[in-house]
Amino acid sequence: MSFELLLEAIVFGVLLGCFYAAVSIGLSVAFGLLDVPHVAHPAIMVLGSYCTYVLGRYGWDPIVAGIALMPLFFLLGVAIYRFYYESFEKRGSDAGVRGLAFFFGLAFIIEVGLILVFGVDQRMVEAAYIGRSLALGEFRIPWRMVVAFGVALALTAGLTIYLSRTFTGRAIKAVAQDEPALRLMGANPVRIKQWAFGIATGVTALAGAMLIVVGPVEPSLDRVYIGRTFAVVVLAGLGSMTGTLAAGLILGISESIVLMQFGASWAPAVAFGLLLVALGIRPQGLFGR
Amino acid sequence: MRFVSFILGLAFSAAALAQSAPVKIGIGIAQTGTLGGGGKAALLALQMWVEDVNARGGLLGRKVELLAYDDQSNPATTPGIYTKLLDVDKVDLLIAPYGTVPTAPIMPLVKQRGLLLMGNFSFQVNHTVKHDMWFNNAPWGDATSWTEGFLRIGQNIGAQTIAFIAADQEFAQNLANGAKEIAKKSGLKTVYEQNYPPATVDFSAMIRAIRAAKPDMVFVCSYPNDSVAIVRAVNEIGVGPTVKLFGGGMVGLQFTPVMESLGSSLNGIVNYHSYVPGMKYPGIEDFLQRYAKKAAEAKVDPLGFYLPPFNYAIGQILEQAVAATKSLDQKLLAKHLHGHEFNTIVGPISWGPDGERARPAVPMIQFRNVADKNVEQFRQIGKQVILHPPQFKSGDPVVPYEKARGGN
Amino acid sequence: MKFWIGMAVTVALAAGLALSRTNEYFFYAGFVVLQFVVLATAWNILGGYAGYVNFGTAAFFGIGAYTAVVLFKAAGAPLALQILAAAAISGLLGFGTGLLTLRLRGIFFSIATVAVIFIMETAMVNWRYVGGATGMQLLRPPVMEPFESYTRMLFVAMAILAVIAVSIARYIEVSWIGRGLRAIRDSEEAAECFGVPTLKLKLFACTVSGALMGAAGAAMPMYMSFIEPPSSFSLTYSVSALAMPMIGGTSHWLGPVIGAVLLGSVQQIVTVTISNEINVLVVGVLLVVFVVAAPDGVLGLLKKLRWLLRSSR
Amino acid sequence: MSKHFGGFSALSEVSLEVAAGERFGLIGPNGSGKTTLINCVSGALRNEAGSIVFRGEEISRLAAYQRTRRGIARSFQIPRPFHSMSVLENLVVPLGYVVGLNDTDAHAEAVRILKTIGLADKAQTPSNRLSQVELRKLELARAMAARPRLLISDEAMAGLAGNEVDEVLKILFDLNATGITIIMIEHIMQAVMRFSQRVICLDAGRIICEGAPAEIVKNPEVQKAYLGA
Repeated sequence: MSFELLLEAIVFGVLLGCFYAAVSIGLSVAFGLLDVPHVAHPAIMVLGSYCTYVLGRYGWDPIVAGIALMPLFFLLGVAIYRFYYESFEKRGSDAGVRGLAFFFGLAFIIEVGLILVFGVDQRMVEAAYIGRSLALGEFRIPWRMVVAFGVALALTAGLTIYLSRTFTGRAIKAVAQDEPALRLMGANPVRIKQWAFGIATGVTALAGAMLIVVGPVEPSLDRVYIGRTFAVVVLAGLGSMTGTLAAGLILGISESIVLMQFGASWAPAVAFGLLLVALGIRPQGLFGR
Repeated sequence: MRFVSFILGLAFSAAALAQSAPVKIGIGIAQTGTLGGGGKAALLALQMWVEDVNARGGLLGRKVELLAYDDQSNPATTPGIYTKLLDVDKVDLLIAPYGTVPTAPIMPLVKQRGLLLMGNFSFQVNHTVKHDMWFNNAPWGDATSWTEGFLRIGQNIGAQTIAFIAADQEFAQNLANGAKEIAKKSGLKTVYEQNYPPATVDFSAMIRAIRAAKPDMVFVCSYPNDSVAIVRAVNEIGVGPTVKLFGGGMVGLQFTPVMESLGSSLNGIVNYHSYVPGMKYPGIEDFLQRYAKKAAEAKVDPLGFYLPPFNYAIGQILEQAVAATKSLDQKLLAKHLHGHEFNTIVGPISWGPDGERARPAVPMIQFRNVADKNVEQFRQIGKQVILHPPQFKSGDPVVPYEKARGGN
Repeated sequence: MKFWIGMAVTVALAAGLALSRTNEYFFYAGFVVLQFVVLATAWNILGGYAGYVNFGTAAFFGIGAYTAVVLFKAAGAPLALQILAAAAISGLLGFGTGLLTLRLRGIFFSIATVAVIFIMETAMVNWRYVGGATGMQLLRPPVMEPFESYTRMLFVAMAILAVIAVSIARYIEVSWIGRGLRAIRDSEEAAECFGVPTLKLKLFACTVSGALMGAAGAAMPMYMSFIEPPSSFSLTYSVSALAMPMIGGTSHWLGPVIGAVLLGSVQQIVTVTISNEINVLVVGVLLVVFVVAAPDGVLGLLKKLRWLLRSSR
Repeated sequence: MSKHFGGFSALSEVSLEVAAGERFGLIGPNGSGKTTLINCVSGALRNEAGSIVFRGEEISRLAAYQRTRRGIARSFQIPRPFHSMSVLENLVVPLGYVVGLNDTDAHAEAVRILKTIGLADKAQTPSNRLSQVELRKLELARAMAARPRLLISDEAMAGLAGNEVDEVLKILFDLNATGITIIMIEHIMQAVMRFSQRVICLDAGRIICEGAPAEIVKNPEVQKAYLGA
């Protein structure tokens, strides 16, 4: 593979990687910090894409639609966590196994619900930055990737700063590390976790909007993203936000190089390969506690 | 697969048909998924034929009933659908799903149970199974009939090297492998070839690789969703100045919704088709007008050039065969179909021993000065210029592709 | 003893039905229900008894199917040999996944098994001999004597496989292996410290569970007379094989059988009457409802009912 | 032997000997490496350096269940019953896997052990319905069921009332009387001092003193370790 093709692959990989980070950061909070086995995270993201598509039909720009959907998805997140807490975490027992099955069932319900409403056809959105590319000499970088990169970067940075700088952000990190201690200090961990899960789901709406900007979406797309998001979160290390960006870039670049060198049929295995390697060697991830 | 049952009995002839049981024809056909655009139009044409044949007294004096299920363009569903059509709905005649990929899984089933299957725009789906009761309605036969037009146009304008992209599925692999052999035989050097999985969404990497390979021609074998993504990627990234000819086997660029949404980015592409305005067949104009009215009501593909005429032709062939043999016995019908030629609204149709067209004629067209967001423009002659075969030729190719595309 | 009579009756019933005049579609749908009995029972050996939630059922099922295809294409092997080979290969894959449990537990193990599905699928997509992503048509061999159609033979074969799977599950459950697995599920550290060879038992459970799933997959290519990676490795197999024991009840070998028959039949009826997607929706909804409302499944409900009846008298 | 987790060395060059049949006390502030030590001995953890010899056999390479079968049993600081099983069945696990009894003998033997430890009436109750002290007794009963030569009791009396402490102490004394060597880890000083023939004190992964209980109590190092400088 010639040098400039490799360079082009790396540039494309960086754009893709940052997008993967934004897609996974919601899961970093839900699973990394709150230990909620949120296997339905990619399905909720695809739901966000379809809501963006519906708003797009009324002329909304995808990014604006994504931002507008965030409060709605925040409430959805709060509701889901409330239901999950009442049915599983409160009872303690082997909540892990049942919780996992619950989220897997939820992912399937969302996926099939989308098929019933929208059919299995691919859906895409129209926007000024979709379809044209930025010409840098020989290189041509599609604008849709640049825009997704920008929004993703803002999203990841925003959430990282929110969690480390603001009061509620630190409370969320505290509840992740030592819930009993927090309880002794008079804070109600359930409400904090609920708020955190709401934010994680709200952020996922914007990630979903970016997903449909990057390319056409179909209901079963969430299955491939289960691998990618968990690969990023595990590689990053549980609860490490900055790690999510680094892990996303690693995944993006390696997938892009494999795509260029071996063709698209090997690309899906890259994420899962990385996931298995990360789980095997360093389950606590690169930056994990 | 939504149970879509269309029982159509016109009032004034109902009395004549009421007493005997209906002739049931079964089909699984894509209403959703990558082939959905074409499937909806094809099903509408079949329903038009059922209405017309019932108006003429049905088959053997019995009302015709069409049972259709949506196979979602997914091959995994068709065995289930056709077993249900045969064992639960107990249909009398079978029509194949639209497209090679959904049809492939049921070929062993119909061969083992010795059933007549009317093909529906599949490509070489019978070449391994070799079922002798298979009759394809498509205008193409083997790979040569499809690709020689494209390759000869390229060589006439001095092309020496060629690149191939093909989806990793039954249709694209059959076509691409055939095309590669013919290209080698006619002295073309392959500089790049790549198979991609059917679910691929982003083709920028492949288009960049083609740019780097600098081929004279690019032969693409793709299904509708991929075709749209490829045209978009070419629009975004461009294939480079050396490419004289781009296209060949891109399914989907014949569906009106796709042509409308791609619009001007289609310009310059040289691709196959089945029927375009300017090809004179007896009765096709009248059919297209009637079809356009019905399509508007059903909010389906308003032009109906690609699949509808050939699906209506399936009905015509069945009607003539059943009338001639006076029976619904599938073996008898098959024998009759092998021995005769049938006049249809897409010209005379007869088959070789493998059930593919005896005299194939696959038009290669080039999109010229197509405007955005305008469907009616495609009814005029100049938008899809026929470059091959000679008997329908209406113009010479505009080369190279970047110029014809008028792109950046 | 009652158990073995039940098993013998089941096989006799299946064979009798296959030779009777019943409509062909019954065998087409019945095959799928029996296949899920095998998958759910196999899943429960690892998931229910040992508490390791395996989301990778689709991987073992798919590998079993592809092993059968390779044997059929290369050597025209008969169905029985295909099933045995598929069980062996998938058992090997199960052993491999078992080694994962050395370092991974809970959700990490489950996510790793999802990874196994996609890696196996990508491997098959890139293996031209078995048709790659294109998939492959398979011509069924001529039908062997007593059966009128190949589907009926497959139906009886799957019934026998279901009986074997249930017998294995029952043997494990009542034997000391089952007690060891339950100890692992309750507390792996305590089990190890009280003499239970946890690694050996986990590997055993993974291998047996994988082998049975592979065997269930082996008959699939002949049943469909077509094989392609996306449908052979579909996540629907993983969720159904997980949902059925959860619905039926994971603590007893009868649980997965009830779940499979209940859910499997509802799926087949819904597919015929309404549409294919609804049947997947049914799986999702029932899984969530039972996991939340009835954690111990139908068996749990029955036990509570019996307890209420006894104490109210 | 020594054991470290990444950079942190939990145990550095600790060496000690316990005679057969001895009552041995192990004390030290939290985080001094007590539990790490017994986890290495019981096989839950692997020590990087050094060796563990039990009745003349090097066992640091063996898995925990193999060590249990050679006669090392332990109870857990936080009780870990097999919660889906009854109290009786909890004992049947070690009786089956360690002692190798068939089901009927195992059940009979389990009932006998439950009588000696005073849990006979709770035989059929599911183990997740037991009180704290009953759970502690179950831990000891399970350890006894493994017919150990060496029993490690890891804070079996933490958080118990005075009379309950005496009850557990009596059980441990009776076990020792049958020839079982016992290593006791406790923070309740008067219990350890009353029970142990010899005591060592661990602090920050090192043995800081060893000797009879009376000396240990007076030793300034021990007081400094516990009460801080």
